[in-house]
Amino acid sequence: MNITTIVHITGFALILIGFWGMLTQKNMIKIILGLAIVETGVQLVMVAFGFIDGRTAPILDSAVELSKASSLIVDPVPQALVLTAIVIGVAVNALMLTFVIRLYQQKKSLSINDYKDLKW
Amino acid sequence: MVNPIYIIAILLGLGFLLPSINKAGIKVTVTIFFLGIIAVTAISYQWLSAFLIDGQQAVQIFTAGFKPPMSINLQMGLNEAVLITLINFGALLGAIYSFKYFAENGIQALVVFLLFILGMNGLVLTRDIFNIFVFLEITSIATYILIGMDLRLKSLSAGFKYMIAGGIASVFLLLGIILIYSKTGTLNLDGMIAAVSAAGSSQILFVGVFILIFSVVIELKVFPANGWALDVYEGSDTGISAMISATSATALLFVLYKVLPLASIDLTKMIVIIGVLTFVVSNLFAIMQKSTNRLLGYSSIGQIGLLVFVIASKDILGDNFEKIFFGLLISHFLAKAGLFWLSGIVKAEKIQDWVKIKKHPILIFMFGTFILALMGFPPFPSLAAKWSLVMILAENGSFLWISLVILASILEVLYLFRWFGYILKLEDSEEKVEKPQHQLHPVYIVTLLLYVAGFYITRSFDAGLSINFIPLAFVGILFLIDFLPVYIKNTLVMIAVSYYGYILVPGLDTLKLIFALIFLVGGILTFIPGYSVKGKRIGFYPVAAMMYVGLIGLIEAETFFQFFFAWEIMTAGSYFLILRGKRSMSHALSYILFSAGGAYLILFGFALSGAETGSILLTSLSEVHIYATMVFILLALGFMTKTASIGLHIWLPGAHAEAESDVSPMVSAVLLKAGVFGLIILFIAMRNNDVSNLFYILGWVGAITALLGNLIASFQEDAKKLLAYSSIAQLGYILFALAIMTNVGWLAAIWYSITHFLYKALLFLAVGAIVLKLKTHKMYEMGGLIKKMPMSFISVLIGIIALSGVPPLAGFGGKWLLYNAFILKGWYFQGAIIAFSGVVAFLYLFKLIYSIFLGPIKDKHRKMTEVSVWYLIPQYLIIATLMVLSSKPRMILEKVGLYFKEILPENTVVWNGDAASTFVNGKLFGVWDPFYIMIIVCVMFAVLLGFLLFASRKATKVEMFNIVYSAERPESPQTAHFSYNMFSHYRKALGFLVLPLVTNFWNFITDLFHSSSDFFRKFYNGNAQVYIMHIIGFVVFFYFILNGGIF
Amino acid sequence: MELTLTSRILYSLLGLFIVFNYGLLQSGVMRKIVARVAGRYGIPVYQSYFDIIKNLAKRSQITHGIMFYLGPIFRLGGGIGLFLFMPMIFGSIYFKNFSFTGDIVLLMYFQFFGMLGMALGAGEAGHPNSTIGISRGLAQFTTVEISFTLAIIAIAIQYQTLSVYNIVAAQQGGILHWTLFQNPVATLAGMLSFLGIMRHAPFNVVMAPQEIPIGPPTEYHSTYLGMLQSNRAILHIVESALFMNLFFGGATNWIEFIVKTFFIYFTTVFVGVVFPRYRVDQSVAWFVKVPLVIGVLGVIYATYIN
Amino acid sequence: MTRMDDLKKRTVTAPDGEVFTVDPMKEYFCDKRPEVQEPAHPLLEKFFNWARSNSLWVLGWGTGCGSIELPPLTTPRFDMFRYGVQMRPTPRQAGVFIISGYLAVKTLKRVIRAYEQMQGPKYIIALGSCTINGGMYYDSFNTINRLDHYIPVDVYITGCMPRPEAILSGFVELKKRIRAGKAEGANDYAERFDWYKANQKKVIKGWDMPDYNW
Repeated sequence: MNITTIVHITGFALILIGFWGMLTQKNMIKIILGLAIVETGVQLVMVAFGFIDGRTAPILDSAVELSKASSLIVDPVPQALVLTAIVIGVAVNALMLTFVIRLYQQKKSLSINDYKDLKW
Repeated sequence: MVNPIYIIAILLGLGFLLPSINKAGIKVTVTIFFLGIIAVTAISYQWLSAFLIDGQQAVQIFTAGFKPPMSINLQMGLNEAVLITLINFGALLGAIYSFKYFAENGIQALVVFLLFILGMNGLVLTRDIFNIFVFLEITSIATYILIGMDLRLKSLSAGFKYMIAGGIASVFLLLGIILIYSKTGTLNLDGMIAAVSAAGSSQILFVGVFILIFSVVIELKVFPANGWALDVYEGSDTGISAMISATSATALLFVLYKVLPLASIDLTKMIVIIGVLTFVVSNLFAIMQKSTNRLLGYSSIGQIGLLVFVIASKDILGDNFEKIFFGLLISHFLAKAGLFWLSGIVKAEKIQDWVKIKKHPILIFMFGTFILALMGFPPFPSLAAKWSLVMILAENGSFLWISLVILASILEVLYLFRWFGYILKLEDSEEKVEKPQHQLHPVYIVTLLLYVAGFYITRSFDAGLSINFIPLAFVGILFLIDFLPVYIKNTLVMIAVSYYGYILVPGLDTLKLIFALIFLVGGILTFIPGYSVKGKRIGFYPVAAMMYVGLIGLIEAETFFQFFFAWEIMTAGSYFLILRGKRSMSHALSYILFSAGGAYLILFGFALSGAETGSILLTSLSEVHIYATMVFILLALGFMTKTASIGLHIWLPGAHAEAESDVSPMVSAVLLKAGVFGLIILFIAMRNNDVSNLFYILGWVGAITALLGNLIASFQEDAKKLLAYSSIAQLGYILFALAIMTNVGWLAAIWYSITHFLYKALLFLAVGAIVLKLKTHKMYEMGGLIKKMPMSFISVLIGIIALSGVPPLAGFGGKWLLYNAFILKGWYFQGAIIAFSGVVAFLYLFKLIYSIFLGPIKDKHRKMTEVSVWYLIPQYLIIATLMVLSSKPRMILEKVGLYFKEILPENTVVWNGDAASTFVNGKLFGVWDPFYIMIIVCVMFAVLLGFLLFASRKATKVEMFNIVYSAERPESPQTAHFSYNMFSHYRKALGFLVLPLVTNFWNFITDLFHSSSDFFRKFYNGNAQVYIMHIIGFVVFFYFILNGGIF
Repeated sequence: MELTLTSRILYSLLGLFIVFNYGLLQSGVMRKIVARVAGRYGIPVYQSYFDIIKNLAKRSQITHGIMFYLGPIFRLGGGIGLFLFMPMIFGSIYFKNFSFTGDIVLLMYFQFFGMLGMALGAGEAGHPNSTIGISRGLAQFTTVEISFTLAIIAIAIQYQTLSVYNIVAAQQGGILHWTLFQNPVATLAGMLSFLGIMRHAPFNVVMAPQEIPIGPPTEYHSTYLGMLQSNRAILHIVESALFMNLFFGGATNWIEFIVKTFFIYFTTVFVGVVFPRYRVDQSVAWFVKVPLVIGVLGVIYATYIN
Repeated sequence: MTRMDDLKKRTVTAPDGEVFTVDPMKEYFCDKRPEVQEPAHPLLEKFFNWARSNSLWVLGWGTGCGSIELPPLTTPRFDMFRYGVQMRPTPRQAGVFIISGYLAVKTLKRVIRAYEQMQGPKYIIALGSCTINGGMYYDSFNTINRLDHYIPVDVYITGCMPRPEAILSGFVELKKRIRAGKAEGANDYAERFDWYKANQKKVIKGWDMPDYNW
């Protein structure tokens, strides 16, 4: 079992755990955390897909010789994607938390079950 | 050409700059904000015109100086140009509309809105899959923020649900992207598509594509993963909802369009199913919905479902895909944005509360425009698009999809028109509508755009080129001059109808001439009473003219599309006309439901025919053979909804009875003939297509319609309902006569069409005027009016004699022709039913004239005077015509007989002088000499009248209570008026025939839909977690289905 | 040889005169027969003449309005019209009247001419009992027409014509050529409806004398009533003649005419004295049961057996 | 509204909102007085009277106890039809009115109405002693004693009760009077209308009908 597989498994496990959390927890903050865990899992999976055994991070500094860079570093694209995804994920999570705060201010409850006024 | 990259640059740059510009003052900021949006709109419009006018080719724009896959590339083609123009212009209007909302939230809102526009533009333009993710997130986050600025609880909770759903979707998207990337090694869409098709089967790729496409589909809010979306539509500010429904949905649809080539055939098929399912289910759920914005949400989702279906069926639709897609999209885009904006202006929580715009004709006009555009009525873009869609689906044999689309469309008709009915017909509300100008202007603009787009898009279809828009333009002008007083508009309309007739009539053959005359003369005659109305009669003339435009369009129609176009115009016009009656809300609704259902059946029938023969001409129906039975049934049913044959008749009585006094003759005497005309066209075309069994069935249907119509009419207490049921029966005769398919049978049908037009117009005008004056429909509340309204009495007398078929008036001609026809045809038992129902007519005719005019007069009518002269003029014109036709029917019938001789050579009528006769094997069969009969009857009548007048010259004229009442006197006029339940004994004996089985059946159907709607919509129980489960379950479910290889 | 219009009119009036007097006498004879059945001496056979003269000689009159006049006019017009449109004597150019202007359909619908007028006149009288009578009469008549129509259809199938004159022509040449023997089922259906058309018991609740003092003509008196009585005399004969023409081979001379119409009309009197009266809903229900079925059988008989 | 209020003036509202009064007594009934109807030319009148006498249509209404004697007239034993006498259910068509026995004031009112609704020439046969002098009810508070104070009588048939044979003989008597041109009760009623009316109004309390019921 190589490192990629382990990361893959971990990533998918995190996704599942996150979904489990989103589906079972009533507390909205926990649901957000669940989503965060899912995102982390996805990010792990992405990194794992880009990883090539025995290569280094795609940072062009002194450790990497520029001319051979493409054969020394791992695939840089997933890494870039992950960076973007992390940024966006953080932003979304922060925004969600502000929503939760606002909701809490109005109804003094964090339970998702208390916000069912809109339905049918 | 401005590089589209500048669109992104401008928006992004402004977004960052605005906060610093703000120091120069809010006015400057706002100016720059709008200038920015205008600039991007201008850029996109510049591209659009370049593509449309200069025929420019699509261009690729590369960023950072590299070619893909090393860099991100944008593509600007015609589709993209149309979409970003739409989006930017929509966003501009949205910004104007929501300006106040933004102002409350400060400069941030403006920034966020710019980012929102940026995201959507990016989604449309980019060809890089990861870039799609980024732009999607930008759009989403901007949307979240825009929603979250509204601090109401429902807005926040909806926003929260949206975010969770959006979060899951974006997770899926990421996962999909990386899975595909891992196999294809590129993020560029074109590269990916090429790689995926080259890669062959790979589980990872399969999962990646699946999950990618499903994440886009989830963002598009398809059923069942869309509970959150409804909450968003309901909870957030209407300005934002409008943007979500219109602009961002547009961008997302295009994303789906772009990524769908990745999908396998099975997956595409699944998207097709999901699209249709969404369309059907959303509309089903919507019918129980009372909350305005949520209803609009359901409607949005339904429309988007339809668009998803269209996108997924791209391969089938071929060249027409773009037109269909844009036709539907633009209708949805403009109408839904308009509706949401309108909803924000009206501020009505429940759809019933919309009644407060009752006094605002402009708002109503715009609302009507929007719902008609949504449903695909002419002249809006969606009509031609839906038409082409169904045509092409039929060519591919996708009958299930057609049926489902039709079903959902009917449901859509139900809730949108019910809503419209509420607006016009519910009790007035005290609430005032504020009309902020900055919010209204965008709505005006989208309304206008809908018409413009309708014109251009309809004409962009091959079928649409032949549509004559000039009469419609006239209707438009009438809308514009609606502020003028009645007599000007009335004169104008009558002149227009006459002039149109003057142009039209010379070129017509006998058949079309007769129907053109019915429509045109009917139009003029029924407009005359309009002079009696004082004031402006807002809204009447445009819709009445619309109906007549549709009717005349039917005459002129050569192709399926022309016919359907005219049919829909007529339906819409007559619906609005009927809706004008005081208590006509539910009746107008059932009218439009049946009419729309009928129209869709006609559409389906035409589509099948077109699919088989490949021709668009009405005459090509004769070449249909494989689908002959099917086409015939569909078209016949469609037309029979208009002629109100039994089973499809329940809309008629209420609609005709509750319409305004001068509208009743329009819809009863004139409009019903449109169905007859359709049937005639159909029968002529398909007479040799091996459908004779169906004619036989139709004959029975006609006979039963006639019998039951007359029986039910006999038990009515409402004068206009009585006439309405009588119309049903008369149309039953016509259907029966047509189905006989012999020369004399068709003569009977034509003769009935003409005479029914005359005497029913006469009766409805006379009775309508009286109803108007007495302010009651109930016959037992009338009575004794002969002394107050002798002129009306003579009209009704002539009308009922003509209708009953008593010689010497014209009605007898119909009976004689019909007897000859059915006996010669050998339809003895149907004929006996027809004969019996003809006799039953005496019951209600007597009841009508007795209850209204004879018997004792009621106290409150003692000072009654004759009805308005404007109602009498058309009546006496009709009487004169009836008299001439009664004595000289040869004038018309001989020509008609000759015209039909080529089509139907059997059983012709031979004319000898004024006498008509039929022959069997050279031997005389029947004979009828109307002129002689008229003379004999008149002479006899004159002699006897003279004798009696002489003999009783000294008679004392007595009053109403000078009757022998068992040596007593009646208590009051009411007790001496035997009218209520006049034929109770008849009901006792034959009442089993008139049990309301059909009504119960349709009630059952509507109840079924409503209760299932109410039951299944509980699916969206408001719990965000359940929604999460829906999303995950949706993905997992379809994954397993797809993986299990069911498709 | 064709008659000129003037002589046709004159011969028609002569025929009308014969029919009118025959009708008056016949009703007297029928009443005499009924009286004798009851063991009474009975009314003079010429009583109808007294009654009509007396009614015409009434000194005072009232009127309820112009439609009140139209009742008797339409009624008598209906009777005379039916006479004019019917060939009375087969083979006679003098007494075929104006039957060439129409066929059996015209006769069927001309029956309604009088009914409609009477209905309107009685309505104008403003008496609720008149209207009740009318509503009963119309209701009953609708169902009476069913079996009549079916019988006519059967005849039309059989003789391939709707023209009454031709129908009679087809029945010439011996008693077995009559519709009565050619299609007994249709004849039965027709005769059952004849009972209803003649409105004798059991179908005379329309004019129930004690319940709704004689129904439609409650308010009619003097000249009006005289005209109604004249019509009744004519109509009975003309209706009988219609059935004679349709089912019993027509008549080639006035003697045959009188004998046949007498017996045809006598059937209704015979049934009338034997059976009690139906309520209107009962008679309506009866007509859509028994005669309807017989009529249908008659049509089937005409279609398949002949 | 009770039975008594039926004919009172009332205010009604027309459908168009106009308010006006209705006076049923004036507007529901014709208020013309009866007129003397001159006989036709004597010769013609003789012929008419011959026909009239042979066609006596009796209003089928028993006003008092004597009406029990009328039904036997239709039986084979007495058979009034052979004299041309027939029953009519409606006064409009009837020419002969048989006042059968005592006449209560309540019935008198209806008798007047029915009589006035018959068309002239019209005849009245008064049956039984009570119509002549009140008979055994001579001192009753609610029967009249002498019929011809209220309506013109052509033939009185005495007895309590007269047998059907007597009634037949009364018919024969009436026929004679008609043929002799003496049965002009209707004209008498018109000539002395005020006198008859005054007598009627004297006994009938709460007069609630027009003076002459057409």
